[in-house]
Amino acid sequence: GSNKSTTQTPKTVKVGIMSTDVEIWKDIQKRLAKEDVKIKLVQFTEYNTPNQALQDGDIQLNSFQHNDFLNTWNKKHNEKLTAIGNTYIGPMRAFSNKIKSLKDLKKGDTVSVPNDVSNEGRALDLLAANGIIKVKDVATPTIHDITENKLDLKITELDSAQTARSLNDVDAAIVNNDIAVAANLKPADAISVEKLSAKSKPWINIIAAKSAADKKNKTYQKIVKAYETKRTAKLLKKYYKGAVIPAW
Amino acid sequence: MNIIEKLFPNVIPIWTGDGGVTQSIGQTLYMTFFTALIAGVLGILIGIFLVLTDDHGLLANRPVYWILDKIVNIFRAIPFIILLAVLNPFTRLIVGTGIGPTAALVPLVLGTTPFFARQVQNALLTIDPGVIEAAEAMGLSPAAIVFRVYLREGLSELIRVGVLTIISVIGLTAMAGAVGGGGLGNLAIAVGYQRFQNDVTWVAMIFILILVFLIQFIGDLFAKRLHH
Amino acid sequence: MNIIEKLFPNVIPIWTGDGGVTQSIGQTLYMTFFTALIAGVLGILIGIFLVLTDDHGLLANRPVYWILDKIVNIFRAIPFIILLAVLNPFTRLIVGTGIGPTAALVPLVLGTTPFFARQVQNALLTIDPGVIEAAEAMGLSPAAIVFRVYLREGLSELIRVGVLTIISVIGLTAMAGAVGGGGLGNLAIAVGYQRFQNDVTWVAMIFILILVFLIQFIGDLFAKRLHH
Amino acid sequence: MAEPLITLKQVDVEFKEKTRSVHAVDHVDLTVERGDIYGIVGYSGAGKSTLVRTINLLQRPTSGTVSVLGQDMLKLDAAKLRQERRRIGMIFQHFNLMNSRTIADNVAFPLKGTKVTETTADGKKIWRKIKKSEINQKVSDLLELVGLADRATAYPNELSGGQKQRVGIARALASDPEILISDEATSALDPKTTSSILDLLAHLNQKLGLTIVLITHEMEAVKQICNKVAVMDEGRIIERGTLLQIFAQPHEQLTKDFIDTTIQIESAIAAVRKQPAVRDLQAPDQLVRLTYVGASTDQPLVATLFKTYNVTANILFGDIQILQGTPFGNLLVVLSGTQADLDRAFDYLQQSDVTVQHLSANQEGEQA
Amino acid sequence: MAEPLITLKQVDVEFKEKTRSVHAVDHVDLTVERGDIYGIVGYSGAGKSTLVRTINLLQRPTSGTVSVLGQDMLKLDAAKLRQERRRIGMIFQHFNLMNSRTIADNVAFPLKGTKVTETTADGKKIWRKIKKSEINQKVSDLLELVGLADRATAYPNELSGGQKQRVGIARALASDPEILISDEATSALDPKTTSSILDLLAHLNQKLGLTIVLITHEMEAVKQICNKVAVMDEGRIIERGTLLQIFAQPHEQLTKDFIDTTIQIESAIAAVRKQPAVRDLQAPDQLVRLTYVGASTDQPLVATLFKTYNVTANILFGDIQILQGTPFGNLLVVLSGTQADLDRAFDYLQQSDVTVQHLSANQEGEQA
Ligand SMILES: Nc1ncnc2c1ncn2[C@@H]1O[C@H](COP(=O)(O)OP(=O)(O)OP(=O)(O)O)[C@@H](O)[C@H]1O
Ligand SMILES: Nc1ncnc2c1ncn2[C@@H]1O[C@H](COP(=O)(O)OP(=O)(O)OP(=O)(O)O)[C@@H](O)[C@H]1O
Ligand SMILES: [Mg+2]
Ligand SMILES: [Mg+2]
Repeated sequence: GSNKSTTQTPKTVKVGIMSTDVEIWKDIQKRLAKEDVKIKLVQFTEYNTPNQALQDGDIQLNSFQHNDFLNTWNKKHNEKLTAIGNTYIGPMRAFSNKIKSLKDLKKGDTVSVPNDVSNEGRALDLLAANGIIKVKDVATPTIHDITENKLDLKITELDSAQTARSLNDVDAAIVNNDIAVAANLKPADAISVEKLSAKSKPWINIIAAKSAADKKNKTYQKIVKAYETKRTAKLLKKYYKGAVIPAW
Repeated sequence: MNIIEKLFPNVIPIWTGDGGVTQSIGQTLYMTFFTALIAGVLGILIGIFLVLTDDHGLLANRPVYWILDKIVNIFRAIPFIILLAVLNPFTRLIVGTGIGPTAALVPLVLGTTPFFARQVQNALLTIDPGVIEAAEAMGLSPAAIVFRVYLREGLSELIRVGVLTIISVIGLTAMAGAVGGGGLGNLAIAVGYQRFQNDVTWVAMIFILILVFLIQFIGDLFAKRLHH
Repeated sequence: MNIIEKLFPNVIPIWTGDGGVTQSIGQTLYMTFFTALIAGVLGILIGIFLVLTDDHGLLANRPVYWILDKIVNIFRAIPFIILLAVLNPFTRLIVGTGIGPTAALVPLVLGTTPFFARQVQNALLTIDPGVIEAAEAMGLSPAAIVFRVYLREGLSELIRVGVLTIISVIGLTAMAGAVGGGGLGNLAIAVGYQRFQNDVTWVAMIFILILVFLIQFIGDLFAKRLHH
Repeated sequence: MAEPLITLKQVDVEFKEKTRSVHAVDHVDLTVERGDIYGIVGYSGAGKSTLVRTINLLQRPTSGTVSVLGQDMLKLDAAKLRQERRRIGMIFQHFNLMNSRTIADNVAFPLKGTKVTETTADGKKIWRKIKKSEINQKVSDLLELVGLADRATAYPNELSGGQKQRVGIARALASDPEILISDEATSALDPKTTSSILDLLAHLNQKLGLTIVLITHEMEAVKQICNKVAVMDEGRIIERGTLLQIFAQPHEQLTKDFIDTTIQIESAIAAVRKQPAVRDLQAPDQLVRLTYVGASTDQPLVATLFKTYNVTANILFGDIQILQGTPFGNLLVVLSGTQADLDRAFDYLQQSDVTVQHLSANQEGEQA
Repeated sequence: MAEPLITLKQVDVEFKEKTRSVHAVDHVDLTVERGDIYGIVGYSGAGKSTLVRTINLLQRPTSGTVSVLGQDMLKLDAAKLRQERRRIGMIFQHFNLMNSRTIADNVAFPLKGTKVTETTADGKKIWRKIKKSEINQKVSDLLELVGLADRATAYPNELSGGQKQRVGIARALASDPEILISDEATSALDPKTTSSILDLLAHLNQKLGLTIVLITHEMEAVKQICNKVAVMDEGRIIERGTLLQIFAQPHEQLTKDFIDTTIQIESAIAAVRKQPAVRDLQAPDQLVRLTYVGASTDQPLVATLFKTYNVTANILFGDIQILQGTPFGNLLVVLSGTQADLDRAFDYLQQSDVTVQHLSANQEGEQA
């Protein structure tokens, strides 16, 4: 019940991020330093902790997740972490060293998908959207939610970074965006891309704070404003090589 | 049935099937067994050679000892999670695939062997040198001394460190999910923890506990039999 | 300079700063040191009690032994990666935060202590019972026997298993990234591996190797000094 | 001098093995009085070590009572038992030295942290912790005594078997015990060193009243310092008594065997038979074994035989030992003379308390 | 019988310790011939164990050459060395039994997988692997010999010290060695068991020509079976010779000390002095020590003294031992008679090869 305590802004704002965004945030850190907003970056590698840390006040903001992830987390923990700004969206893509299109998948082929909740859901949705499988109509389906698998595909869940590396072992790999970028998989080489639509809102990445009240926090607004700039867009383009699209 | 459904709402649907509980148990057993087997043999071999080639050993040989010792240290130094990741190309070379439980075996074996080898070395060093000397005086070859003295006199100690190592392996298999190895540990994390399905975590943990206790129990049984 | 920049294009920019190389070294040292310290003390304590309370021990006590033994097994059974995850609320209770190197200490200590305790037990069991008996005959109290005989006679063996354990701790710290603990292992994985920056992986690994060799070297030095 | 320090009553120890159980000590009663040097002898495996280990309860008896220094040991709590144990020194058959400590540190081990009494200027006795310098002094004295002063900084692994044993002896004596239990403390030592260690023990016994229980298989050692002896066989004490009783009038065959082995009488008889003087023996000349204790030797026995009875005695083998100041003799002699002279000589010998055993020349001696 | 089986030449062993180095064996030459039972005696720490361990190269000498059974041991490759070692049995001072095996398995240990010769029907000799039943037979025979048949299935930890030692003896004999190195093999044994083990060794020596190197500190054991003796001190062999040479004419003080300790001559002299017959001794009566070897005893010495010289000899202490069939005597006697008679008696004794040592009654004996 300490949801209002954040009106008091600490001198240094701790922002929890994933390592993939370090350069973007370091730049923002630099820019804001001039405006006397001190940011300390806390890097996470695991997707659950940054929200817990935010909830506990160990950090004040985090920027690593999309709306869906945040909502799921809030629901599970009965909390009210709030998105105070959008960052970008990175679509899921399918890659393959063996086939040119998902339609070329044959009976018994293997497809690797990320093993974390949202990415796995999106990956399965991508397959479903291409009519390869059918899944239950849930927000983030898992392999247990597959209702029809005509091709008898073997769907292998891997660490998200491993999907890109599994290309030699599988017939197709569904790779989430930041991994694809890091692995130098060119967006152009994808054999299928997640469609961006209204339905994509859950997958838009956001900057999250502890409560709705934080939306009004001047410092936080400054940070959001600093992110939602052309400069950031350029950096995103530079570092993500066009793989992500600014979403503000 | 109802109580079970209530207590384990998320477990029931994934009891069988790909990535389900039964499959995970199988994967954990598979990975643990083969890692124990291969790393066991390799670890004992390397451990023995470490003992034989050290300064007080039967085949004292500084350069060989130095190299073995350093190799063991290097592989022990690499955190398993990194091993799992960076070994991927090598794994593909050996077992033909980079994903799945069999692919997980390669980093598991490479991560376990040096650890076990060091333990074997420590275990064998506790054997009374007088006994080794007696065997030497009888004209036994180093190989015979290894089999008939070291491995025999050190057996109960070897079983103890073996149990310790197998339990460590079970811990390591939990990370094998990264390369699609599956297993109970992965189930607990990827499904139970990440999806907030606590019942899955608990069930996976209970099976791991049962496995660990079984191994410890069998180990203790053998060790006790050998204690005179 | 140019060669270095060419060889380590990704390392140079993150040499310093948050999540950089130097910070990671500090974090690894920090986590390793305090885990070794706390788990060392706890492990020796538990290991000693296991030895004292077992059937041939000075304070033979079946129920106490049974309980200790099972606790050790249970904690050894839980894969570290799971411990790291499920322990989070408990961690916050103890150290006041759920993230960062200090928060990583809690699962590290809890994961290491039972492992080390078992090793301590094994180490102390190799001490000649005759020596313990001699101390008993002199009327030494169990506490005095622990300090003046067990810990002294078992010292070189304790150093050996201590080194083994510390190196394992370094391996575990690689997973501490999951709770924002940082460290070299995390750098190797989260930056080097996940972002396909091999040079970062290599540099992190080299620092880990240096650390491991240093620890093994110091351990060997002490163990050798004690070898008579 | 008759205060019983150690009283074992019906002490019994049974070891359970997988398939059988070993009755190592079988309802033994034993009383050791203050100032005794009590020798315990017996075959290997007779239960000697196990028996003495019950004295300080290193081995808890299956049944029976153990009372030491006035305390019922089995009734003491752990702390009290430790206190009692500090008054009992023990030398172990297998040394049990600490490999991680130097010789000097091993000997100093029981001393560290102990207390000593001191008389203050105004005559009060106070307890204080022993000083480091006192420990060092004592350790170097003890090492000097056992002849290892020059090896003080060596480690047990660097010592010969006998040297290790001597360290064990020094350690047992370090804490000035009232009772010393010595389990084959000189078995690994050469006779000279053994003798000097035994002299040391005898000296401590006489000067400080140290009571000693001495397991040994060296009857020489028993003869040299024990005042009492118990003979064990298969867990039981089959014979006990003062040194002289045991040596002069052994009742049990086992005891006789032990004593005979010390004088090697059997091999002596065998060897003697091969000598010309015996081989060619003509009746009535005969080979006899003469056994006697005490005063007899003050009279010139052999000379008297010749002077008074005209019997020539040719001593072929002789063993006259001094047990606690009393001579104890075993002679193999060929007596020559007329049958009548011989008969009178035998009468005389019998009157003089000399036991005569006739060993006919060409058959086996009539050993019981 | 004069074929040298073991030849050590200028063998030297130095142990480096942290602060000092121990010269355990100091340029020793030693030749053991086929059929010898070569006793090695010396103080604890003299270097005996280290010396014999160079024979099978368990201890590689710092310098010198070791030749055994015609082979230059230091020049052999590992496989050849192992072959040679199989021909050398060794009994260890510290037993070195395998705790994980039963007594029977410990004894069977050196036999497993060895080969035996067999003569086929047509007289050819063939090698074949030893049969399990043969091993069992041999093991139970050996355990019978050392008196442990009933403990065959026990483990070393369940045995007494002496029992362990006997297992070590059985194990060393199991492989029918040509040379047996025994490092204090009977130190933990009671005299009866010791005697029977020594008899067993002597028997093997005579029947199978087993050559034995026997470290011991029990001079009784030396007397019982050795034909040659070497005395070690501080790493060197200071005296060597046949058993009789060593016992009858010891040159070194150390050797004398050893022999004296076996007959406890010093304590005997001390005890004898306390007896009335000596205390109240009036000149010209005097206390002397008579030492003689061999034939002398065939003449009734004491009787002759009285008959011919009118000198009464009162034997207060006597030790006449049979060394390899030859008597060797030490007597403490009080000789009484006129000064003239005594002088003539001394002359006679000297002619009879009896050494006379005058021990004046009230002073210390003139022991060098
Ligand atoms: N490993 C070693 N390191 C250092 N010194 C040693 C070592 N082994 C033996 N010594 C020393 O060498 C000397 C000879 O030892 P050795 O064991 O040969 O004596 P020994 O004659 O067998 O004595 P004992 O009768 O007591 O067994 C001793 O002073 C001993 O302390
Ligand atoms: N822990 C044990 N378990 C089983 N049997 C044992 C154990 N300890 C001793 N024994 C047996 O008890 C008997 C007595 O042993 P003990 O050690 O008292 O003999 P000992 O008289 O000291 O013999 P030694 O002179 O050979 O040392 C032996 O038969 C021995 O085998
Ligand atoms: Mg004993
Ligand atoms: Mg020796």
